[in-house]
Amino acid sequence: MITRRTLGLGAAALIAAPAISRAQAPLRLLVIGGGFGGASAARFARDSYPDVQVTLIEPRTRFVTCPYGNLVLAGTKQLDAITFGYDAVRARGVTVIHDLASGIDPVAKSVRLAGGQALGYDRLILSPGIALRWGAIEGYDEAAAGLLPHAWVPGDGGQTALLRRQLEAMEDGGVVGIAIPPNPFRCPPGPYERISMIASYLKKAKPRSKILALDAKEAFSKQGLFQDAWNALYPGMIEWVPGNRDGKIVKVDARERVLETEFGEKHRVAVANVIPPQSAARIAIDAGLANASGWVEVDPVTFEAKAAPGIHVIGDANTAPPMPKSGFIANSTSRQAVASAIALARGAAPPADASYFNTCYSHVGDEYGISVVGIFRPGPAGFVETPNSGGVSPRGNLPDQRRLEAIYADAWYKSITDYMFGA
Amino acid sequence: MSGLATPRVRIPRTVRAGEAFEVRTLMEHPMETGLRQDGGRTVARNMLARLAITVEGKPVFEAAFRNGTAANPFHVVHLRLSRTADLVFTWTDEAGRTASTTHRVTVT
Amino acid sequence: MTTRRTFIGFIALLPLPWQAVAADDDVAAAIREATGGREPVDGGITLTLPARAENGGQVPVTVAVESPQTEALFVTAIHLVATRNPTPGIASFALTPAVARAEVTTRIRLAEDQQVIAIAELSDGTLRRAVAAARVTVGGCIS
Amino acid sequence: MLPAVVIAALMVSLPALAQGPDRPLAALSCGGCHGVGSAGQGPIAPLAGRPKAELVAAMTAFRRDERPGTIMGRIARGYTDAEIDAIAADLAARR
Repeated sequence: MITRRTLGLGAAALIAAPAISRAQAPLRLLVIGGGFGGASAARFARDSYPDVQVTLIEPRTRFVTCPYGNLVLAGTKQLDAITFGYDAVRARGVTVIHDLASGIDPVAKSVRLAGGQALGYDRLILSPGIALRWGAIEGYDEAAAGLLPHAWVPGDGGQTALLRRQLEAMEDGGVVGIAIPPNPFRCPPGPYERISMIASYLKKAKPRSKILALDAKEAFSKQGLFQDAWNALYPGMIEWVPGNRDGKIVKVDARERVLETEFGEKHRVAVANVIPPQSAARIAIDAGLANASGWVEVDPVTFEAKAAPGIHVIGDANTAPPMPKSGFIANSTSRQAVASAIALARGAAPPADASYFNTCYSHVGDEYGISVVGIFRPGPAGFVETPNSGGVSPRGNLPDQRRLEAIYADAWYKSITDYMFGA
Repeated sequence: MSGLATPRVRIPRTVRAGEAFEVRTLMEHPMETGLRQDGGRTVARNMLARLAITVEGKPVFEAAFRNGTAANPFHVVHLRLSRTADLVFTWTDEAGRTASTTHRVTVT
Repeated sequence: MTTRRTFIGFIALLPLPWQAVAADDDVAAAIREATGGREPVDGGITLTLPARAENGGQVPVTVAVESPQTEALFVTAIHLVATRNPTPGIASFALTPAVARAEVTTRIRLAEDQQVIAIAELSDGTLRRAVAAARVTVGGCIS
Repeated sequence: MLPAVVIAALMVSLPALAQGPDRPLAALSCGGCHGVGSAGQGPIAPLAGRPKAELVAAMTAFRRDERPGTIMGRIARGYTDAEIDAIAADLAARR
């Protein structure tokens, strides 16, 4: 309770002892990255800790979501329907700075901005997303992406729009090549939803066309469900080549649109979507937070980077198997990370009995959706999936289930984007 | 199924004398162990037994496969040559059928 | 010198007790038999496999042995054994000095979380052993 | 109007009042599909403000496959009775 007496004491302390007032100043929570992890973290912090000062650093003024990008490729959604601004985030009381965080000094607790400014913090939530590993596939660099789009890091939406234009311009009967990376990568079911959504467009607009999916892996998320749907909806249209049948792409010729496999097979295609191998975003690697494989190992309760306690790393930049790199996991884990950060800053214990929740929906066709659910908890050595729970949609001819999951997928998208960017 | 699949080998065309070069091999094969159940029935055993690499007829590397080798056996080894030679890669299944491929490597 | 005949003979002579059920004792017994009862030493050999395999049907594994690979001293054999598969044998490799690096990469099957054992035999008769653990995940978005 | 120094003092004294979310974080995951604040989203049912007993009964039925659903059975089996109780109590208390 606020009494006149505590007020007086507080005022007196502020006037008499600036050093003490600094110690009692609002806790500064700095969030790097305005995507699913960072925007969710900012909202949760703002809603739950009115006394904490929340600052969000995000270079872009408009955020294009990865989820539902494949529906833009299908032509059933427009880019502006998956693009969001930060007005509502700001209106909620978050200080939003549109600049690039270029470096972290964990000792001084300060973040350097590309614009020259340095921002101090008490606790840092780092949700920077991924970097594409240019050159991991020989010949696939930023220039090549202008010819063979990845459309995997949306940026301003240009990559998604480019791939859509190429699909629209392709002649009927053309082959669309899709190169799919090894694990781990952002959104495990994403490439297969993309195959499905491109197929749904081709079936309507260019029915003689084919999709050649060249995969570095031998198995993938919701594989049985996807392949059942491909056989039912797009028979003969999709060829999926796993890594152990020479599906791994090691080289591209961007001008000739040639995808070359590990054993030298050269696939010349009409349109090529190359999803390259990935790592945590550059700032995480530059700050020395990532392991040798390029991802940030984190504490399963607090999400503090093992390499730098005090920096809580959420979203696709961390490695938290068996949890997937998904928007929902970024959202779900953001709350535990923020609550832990603030508790630790105040000398309290992080919330106990943490659980993390994920539902990944994939659109496979018109009114045809499938899902995988996972409930995870901190374990003695990382994260543990809760036994006898979660899992994928049932297989079989279940039109009502598929139709409802497609509708529920839309509701998920609306709910989670409202939470991050809505009023 | 009568014959075996066509083997795949990735190997440099030219190498320097005595220097290590990488050889990658991939052979499509289900490697059925005879232990797997499918729809309540046991799938019959169908395994590759061995991969042999020879240089001018002389064996330099062999692999003997047992149940724990994955389907579509994949191997990476590093060899070296002192002079230009033909390398022959031969896979043999447990029924004695073989698939073979020859690659000439020129030593410069 | 290794002739074709001795080579095939070597392969044929590889013991096959690992086809027995891979209870821990059986694995140990199999290894003893494979090594002729001699005790392998740890070190000079590395076994690399993913700490967590997303697909137990295709687990990449690399065995690398420290060896000069000269006619005088080279690795003659590498054996891979699974400790908790239905049968423990994975593969055995026979090497010669023409193998420039005593290193083999392959893909193996792991039925469940377990340890994998690699044993290497050198031309001087010494044996080396490495053990690595792998967890097999079917979960997350991978199922 | 309060002088600035008094406002600052107000902020200083706030931590004692706001120690963070006095609610199970797991309850917030529901909003990922059921709308912000679990207030409902299109065809997805609102949860906030519904009687706790009704929510517990629904989750229990989903868990036992006694109530038809698409994904709720898979979700309900991931939480203990105590967790479901706490989540339901939290949602019931929301408006």
